Amino acid sequence: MSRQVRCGLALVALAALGATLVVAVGGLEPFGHYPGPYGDVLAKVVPGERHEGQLVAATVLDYRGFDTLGEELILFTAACGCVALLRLRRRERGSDLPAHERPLPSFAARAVGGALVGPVLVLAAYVVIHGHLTPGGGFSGGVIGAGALVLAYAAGQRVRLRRVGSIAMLETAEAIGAGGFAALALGGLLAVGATMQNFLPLGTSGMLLSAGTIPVGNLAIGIEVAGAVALIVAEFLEQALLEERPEADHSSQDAGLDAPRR
Amino acid sequence: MALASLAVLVPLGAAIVLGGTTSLRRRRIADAIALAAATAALGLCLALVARSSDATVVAWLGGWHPRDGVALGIDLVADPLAAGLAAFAALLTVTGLVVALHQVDTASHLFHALVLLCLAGMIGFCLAGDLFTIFVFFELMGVSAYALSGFRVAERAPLEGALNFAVTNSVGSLLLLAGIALLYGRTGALNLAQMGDALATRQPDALVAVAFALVACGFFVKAAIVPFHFWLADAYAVAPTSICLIFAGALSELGLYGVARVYWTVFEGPIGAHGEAVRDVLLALGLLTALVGAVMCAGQRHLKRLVAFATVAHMGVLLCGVALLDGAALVGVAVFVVGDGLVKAGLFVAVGALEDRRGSVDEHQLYGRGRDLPVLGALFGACGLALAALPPFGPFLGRALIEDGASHQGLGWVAPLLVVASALVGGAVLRVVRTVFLGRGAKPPPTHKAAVEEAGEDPAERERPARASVVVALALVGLGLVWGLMPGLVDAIAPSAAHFVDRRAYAAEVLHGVRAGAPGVASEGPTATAWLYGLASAALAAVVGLARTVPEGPLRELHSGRVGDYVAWLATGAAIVAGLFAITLG
Amino acid sequence: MSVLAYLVAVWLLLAGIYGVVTSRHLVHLVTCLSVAQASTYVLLLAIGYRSGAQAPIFGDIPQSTPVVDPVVQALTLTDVVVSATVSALLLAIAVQAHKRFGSVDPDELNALRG
Amino acid sequence: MTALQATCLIAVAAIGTLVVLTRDPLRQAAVAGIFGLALSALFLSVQAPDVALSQIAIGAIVVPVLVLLAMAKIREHDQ
Repeated sequence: MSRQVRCGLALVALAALGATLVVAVGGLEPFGHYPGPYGDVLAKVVPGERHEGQLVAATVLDYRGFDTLGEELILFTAACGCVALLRLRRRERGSDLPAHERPLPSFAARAVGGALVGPVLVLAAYVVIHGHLTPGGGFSGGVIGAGALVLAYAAGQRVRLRRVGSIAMLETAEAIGAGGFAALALGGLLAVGATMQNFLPLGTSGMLLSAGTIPVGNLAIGIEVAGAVALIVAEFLEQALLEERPEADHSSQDAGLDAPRR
Repeated sequence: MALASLAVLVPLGAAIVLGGTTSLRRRRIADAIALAAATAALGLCLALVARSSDATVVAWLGGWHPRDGVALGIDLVADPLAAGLAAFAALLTVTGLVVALHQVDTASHLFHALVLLCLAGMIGFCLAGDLFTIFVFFELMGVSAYALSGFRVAERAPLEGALNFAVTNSVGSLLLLAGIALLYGRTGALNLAQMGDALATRQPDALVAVAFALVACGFFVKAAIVPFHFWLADAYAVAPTSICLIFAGALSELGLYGVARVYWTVFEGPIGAHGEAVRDVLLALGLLTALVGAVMCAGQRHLKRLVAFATVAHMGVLLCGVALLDGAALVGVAVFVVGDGLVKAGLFVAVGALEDRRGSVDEHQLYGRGRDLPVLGALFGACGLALAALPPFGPFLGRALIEDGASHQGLGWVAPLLVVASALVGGAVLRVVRTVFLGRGAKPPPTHKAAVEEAGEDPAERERPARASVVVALALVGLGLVWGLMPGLVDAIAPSAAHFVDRRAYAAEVLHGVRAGAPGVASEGPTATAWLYGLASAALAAVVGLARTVPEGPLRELHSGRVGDYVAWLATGAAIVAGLFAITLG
Repeated sequence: MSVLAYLVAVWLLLAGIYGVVTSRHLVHLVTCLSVAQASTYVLLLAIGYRSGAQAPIFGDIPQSTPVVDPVVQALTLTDVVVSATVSALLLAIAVQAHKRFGSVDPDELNALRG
Repeated sequence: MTALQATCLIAVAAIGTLVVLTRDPLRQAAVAGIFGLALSALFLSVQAPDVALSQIAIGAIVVPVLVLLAMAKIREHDQ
């Protein structure tokens, strides 16, 4: 199909699809008139039953926690997938250049990066542990934490020398986070008989230690997201930082990967 | 209760362990953990099948039972068909992991982790009783499948295949999610049963019709229904063999399962009264898919693409079965999924074994070079006949029940078209037997001689894994053949299928815990006409097998390998389906 | 006015898909896909909105206050993550594809014709 | 619908269109970052602070950074 034909076909198809969609959304309630009942029922029962005023956190981590488990696993999958898809370069790690030839980040970059890591981590921790009280939570805090980890990674004295260790560390961190959330789901099954059911004391609404499993789940998600996002960014960063090896090196590396596969 | 969530959590947990320990290089440990987890998941799913044959198993996660018909949380629902499909996916995953035992490049434990994540996604997808949870697990199996199909990153084609796969399926998921959002706006619910109850009280309007179209199109992309199918051959032909067999045997079928599940729990109420319009649209798509897939299959000389297009063709046959919208045809669909899935999986493994031995999957390059591989040749022959629906084996039984279902609705003309489709597919495989394993027929012009090399320096080194694959392929194909001969199979599935299509019973069980009695269903084996059709398609396949590659004409040009074209076709298909549903139902 | 939000969602979906179809650069394609994905966020949040209602967080507000639907927000949160992961995976493929055959024009990648 | 919401919606639609029409990936990454911010503003205006936070983190920071890193790799290759 030539580009013109394709664009024409797409325009006609999208116009037709758009027309049907416009007719369809005409059948929705007017904007601003959410009819319920799902959200309204949750708004009624959550504060009393879960000692939790942050309805979104309660929905994400308890009532619809299984979705979140799936979502975290998708993130985990993406991290595994990025590592797998970008893995050609991993063979070169730490073996292609002797340590003293590796370019180091400038002192200023290291100093600024290093100085920022601490405050950013504190902010991430704050957002995570208040996730059941205020907007934010495991996901937002985790992404901020990933920022701290990437800073630490980028400012690290010998980026490439430490790479093997830090990648493994990030992988372990994301696995611990995801495993923690799965363990929470399993904990409900073992302790009270239903997967994902709360099995921790509920405490007083509005306190830092309240709402049972919800803050624990936030913590697990925070660790997982921080590890996974940092891992993905680190893999891309490494791609961007590594300059091309000479061709000869290239081919030997390819030979390594082109080994028979079944 | 615990079984359903454990069936998802076990592979997930193992995947997390494997994904977190990729710095460990002990390959055998990864193999052992992955195999153990997949086998455990298989056992749990089989236990669910057994448990649910008495009464549907409903598990409310978090212990949030519905109140006054309003679901607070998420439920996992296992009925025999859903649990059976999950078990089938787990069985193929175990097989895939066995085939992968000899795969060299697994990038530490990443390969195993991704396979288990895909399995968890498939099981969760089968068992979810909540539309958004279905979406989440649909994405989980999708994302892991993208990564797996592009796993051989050192080569060019896998990257392109993975790219086409990921982009088209992501657009499909968008349509699915847009449909879910529309339904949520109408019903204020995400639980399938609750949505069905909320919709059943009103006449269908444009919103319901378009929502159904969007949800169906989202699933059609995964199920590779024409014109949503273009990505499939690209992705399946480049994935490692161990993954191909899971994809071709289970992943595509799950897309159609999604359509069936959502139709019979959510839409049957409002749309069921206008079932004929829906049936005609779906049937047209199914026949188109069967014929396009079959013609493309018969025109392939790349063996993996050949099997991939066979998958497309048979997804069309399955969609015809679902399109009839009744329980009797659904029995045929269930039988066909397993019988055909096993044979296709076995055929993929056999192609992989041939690739291992001869270093090529090109029919012309392989011409006559399979003469000393009698076992593989016989295996290909058996697959060809089975795919052509030779009675009384597995794929025949399924297709025959679908054909009988169509005839019952006065659609006698469907069966001959399905015969043509199966005959082209089976004939293509039989043609490979003739050229590659017998070396008969016109010799192809010697092209690309340079590319023809024995793969690997040491033939003996390649022998052992190839032999292991042949054993696996024999087992798969054998099972697929025997499947149709199991006594009482149809009688066992018929009540489950009748239950699957009963929306009211589903809603009562899920929302109110009311156990429905097992419906008494009179089930019948295939009619004499269906036997004749089966014999006819096998004979026709033999004729096709003698012919040269069937030219597929302009169809081939459409399969351009360009993702922009594919998405344009996807949008066209979605516009047509949505438009037709909006006009006929709205 | 009452359907403006829904129309914006439809528009983003169509524009994003159009961008994907016509894209000449894989990275451009990925970003267009994320525009299409944004349409579902807008649609979901618009459906769950209630005029004059508060955010669904009972911290400083009494529990009788009307709040917007927390469920669509939970769904959108999940959706945001899912979309981002798909983007990351596609970008990884784009980088690798470029390394392998030096092109990022999806129309020039055609090892898979027919 | 408040004026703020209407403004945000129209801005989102316009900037989204601009993202698609910006053919140079580097410039597009910048526009996409602004698009992410506009979406966050819209989410805040419909009382969804949780989603707005996530959207800022993902749509305006993580994804554009990944795009820039990918482009850095791709451009280095081209030179």
